[in-house]
Amino acid sequence: MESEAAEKATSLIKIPITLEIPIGPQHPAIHEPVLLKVYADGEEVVGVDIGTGYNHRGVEKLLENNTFYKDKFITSRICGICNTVHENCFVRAVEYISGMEPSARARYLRVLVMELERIHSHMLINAIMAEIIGFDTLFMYIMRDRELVMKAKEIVSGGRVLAEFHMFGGVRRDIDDVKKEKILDILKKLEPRLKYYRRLFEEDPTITKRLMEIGILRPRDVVSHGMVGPILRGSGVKSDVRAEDRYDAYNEVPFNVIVKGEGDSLARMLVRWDEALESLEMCRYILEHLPSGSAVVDERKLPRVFPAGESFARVEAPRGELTYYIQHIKGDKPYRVKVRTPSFNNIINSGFSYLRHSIADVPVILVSYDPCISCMERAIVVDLKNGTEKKVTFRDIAMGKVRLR
Amino acid sequence: MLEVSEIKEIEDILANYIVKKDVVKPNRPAFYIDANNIRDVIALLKQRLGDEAIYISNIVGVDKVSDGVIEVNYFIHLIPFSNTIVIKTSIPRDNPKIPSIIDLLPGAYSGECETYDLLGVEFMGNKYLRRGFFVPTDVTSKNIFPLRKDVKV
Amino acid sequence: MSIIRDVIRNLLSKPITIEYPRKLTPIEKDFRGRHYADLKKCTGCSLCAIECPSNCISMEKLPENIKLRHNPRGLYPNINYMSCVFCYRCVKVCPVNAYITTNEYRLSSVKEVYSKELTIQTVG
Amino acid sequence: MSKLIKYSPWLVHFNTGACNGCDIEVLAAITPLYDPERYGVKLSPSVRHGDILIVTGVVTKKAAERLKRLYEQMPGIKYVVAVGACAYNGGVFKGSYSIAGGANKVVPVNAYVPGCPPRPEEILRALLLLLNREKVAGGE
Repeated sequence: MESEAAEKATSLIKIPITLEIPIGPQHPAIHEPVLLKVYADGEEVVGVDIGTGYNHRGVEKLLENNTFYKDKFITSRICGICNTVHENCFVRAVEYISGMEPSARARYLRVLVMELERIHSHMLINAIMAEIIGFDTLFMYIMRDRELVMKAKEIVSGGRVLAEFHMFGGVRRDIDDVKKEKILDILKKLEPRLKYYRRLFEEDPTITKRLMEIGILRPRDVVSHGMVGPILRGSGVKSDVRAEDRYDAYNEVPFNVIVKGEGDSLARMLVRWDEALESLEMCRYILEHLPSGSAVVDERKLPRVFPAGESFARVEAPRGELTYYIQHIKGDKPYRVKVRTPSFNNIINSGFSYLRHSIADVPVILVSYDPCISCMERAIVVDLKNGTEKKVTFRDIAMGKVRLR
Repeated sequence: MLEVSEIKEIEDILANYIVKKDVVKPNRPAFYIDANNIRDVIALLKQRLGDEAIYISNIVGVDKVSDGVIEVNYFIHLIPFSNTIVIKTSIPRDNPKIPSIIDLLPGAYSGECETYDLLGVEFMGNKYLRRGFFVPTDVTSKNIFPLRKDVKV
Repeated sequence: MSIIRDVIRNLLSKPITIEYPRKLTPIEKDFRGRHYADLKKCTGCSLCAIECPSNCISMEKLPENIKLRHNPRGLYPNINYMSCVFCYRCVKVCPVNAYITTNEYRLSSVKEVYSKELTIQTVG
Repeated sequence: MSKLIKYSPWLVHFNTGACNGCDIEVLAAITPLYDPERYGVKLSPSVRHGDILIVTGVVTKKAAERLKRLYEQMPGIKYVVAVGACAYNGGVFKGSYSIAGGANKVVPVNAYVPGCPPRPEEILRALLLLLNREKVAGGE
């Protein structure tokens, strides 16, 4: 967006292909291949170009060449952290076309799996934010408590990360009372930890000093740039797909939409903690009010060919609004499937929000958008005036140890 | 969901542009409009509903080989009505050009660049269009748009 | 309110590390692990090979010394576990429920691992 | 595995276009719950100190030459572990125009970890298998 800003920039930071969060030598790193070119004038960011394409697997062409049943397994592998949400959106888009109706119990179980995933996705990004600002111990604690949610997901769906839980017209597995008890006491163990982390994020000076007033977004900018999810709700715009579309069991399960007005990075992270607590309450409500009946659908009797039609399904992913558009003419292969993930809007259109911040804040703002193709590790600082290149770790930038001039 | 009164309100906002009305499942109102007054429709929506009320959720290009046309659908989410309306336009397939709405809604940057890179739809007025936004170089070097139906990739 | 109290409590408590290879971690018994075809039921209809999203099931001829009445074509599915995504589509779509599922997940190796021997053992 | 790095192999992790399901499992494998540091296994701060290259994801064409360059930047004794079904031969994304189809088409791979995504314990066990440090219970 700001390539014309290059003239008055004094130094250009080129962040190379392997973007890893600098979680220190002994920590893991989520490497997502995205390239961020930050044009900086001294300490102040003047322009940002976002280079994409390294993660492009040609999914949409692949979805057109495979049957609906194989597509369901491809769509759930578009993003590993929010795979049940991709599955749900694709399966509902096909259900709108074919007119299939899942049973009440299946609709409750779908919401249960999606809310468990929302908790572990929000915990993951808060752990990475704590890591970005150098708070390693908090990262380790959050990751340890996240293992509880992974165990709950394994109990419900048989897979830790990839749940394979949805199928057209229902779900693929059911839970009995033994599993229900196991998950309920996992949630009982998890609740105090989530409340503790939420209070910590609000009061701990090391966190609030780095996150408050950083990356403030006015509601008008957020909406005009098409940013969705916790970023929208962190800037005071009340828009949550679960409350708008009321799909699956969201019209029966009570929940409230979390909105915060400050619009800075801290508000976005607190919206995520509140949503995780809200999801925990929803999971508990679902487990106690699970309707009886058959939820599992017999995949041998499902039709292979669906009637022609066009459908647009929306779902609230942990990172924002995820939409699937399917156009189907004939046969068992869709004619066109368009997947628009929340990070597609949040990251690629977010070039405007880094301006007038210091370079040390660019990583904090980027991680506050919960980028699914995220995070950068090493930056090459190019001093445009005398053309010297300096290798500096992103963590040093984030800690402000980089003196550019 | 979108009540009838709200659909009525949107319809009379866009009254003189709508060519045909349709519904995209499950309940999204769809309006066919002529391709080159997309900008007036977006400007009208922004002006009547306010800046903080609409965001562009999705731009979908569909390559209709049989009737020689590329269909460009704009999915615009209206926050006050809490539903998404679909604005459908179609442009000729051999020379796909459509005015860009990037200055009205900067959120369209990612959608337009991707549609250009994957389908070859030229958005006039968007100076950030480039090949290789997503597609690997050996496909762009053969000057192929991968999502075209008649292309062997 | 800061994290110090929590840190001190954790310093004094036992480490949470599970000494993995010596002590095994608890696995759910219906965790989606290794699965293989049971030749006593499999009729060789190769529906699982068609339906597999990652095309990692190849139908292979039965060895000569095994003749099965209910498997006229003499084919059985051989799963390449390296390429398998463990989605259990084959288990769910098999018309005769011929798949045995376990929660065994220790399959890493230097070369491909197939389900051939396990399937042959069910009859041989 | 050579004696030099048997007792403290450092990992370099490169995501060549994955759905980051395997990445968060590699992440979980390195947190203290499974604690690979008991065997000296930890993440190396830079490629130059790395001994084991963990490749996750379907190797997209654009990321393929980066993987090649990353492999050449590593010091002499190096091993490659391909984690997940995608790194073996593309998993469910076989046949897409933008993938190179598996890590072994770009770099020589020493060990494969099947699963989508493999469990964190399995990734740890694969490293121990490569290190042949442990009478690893179960599996070959």
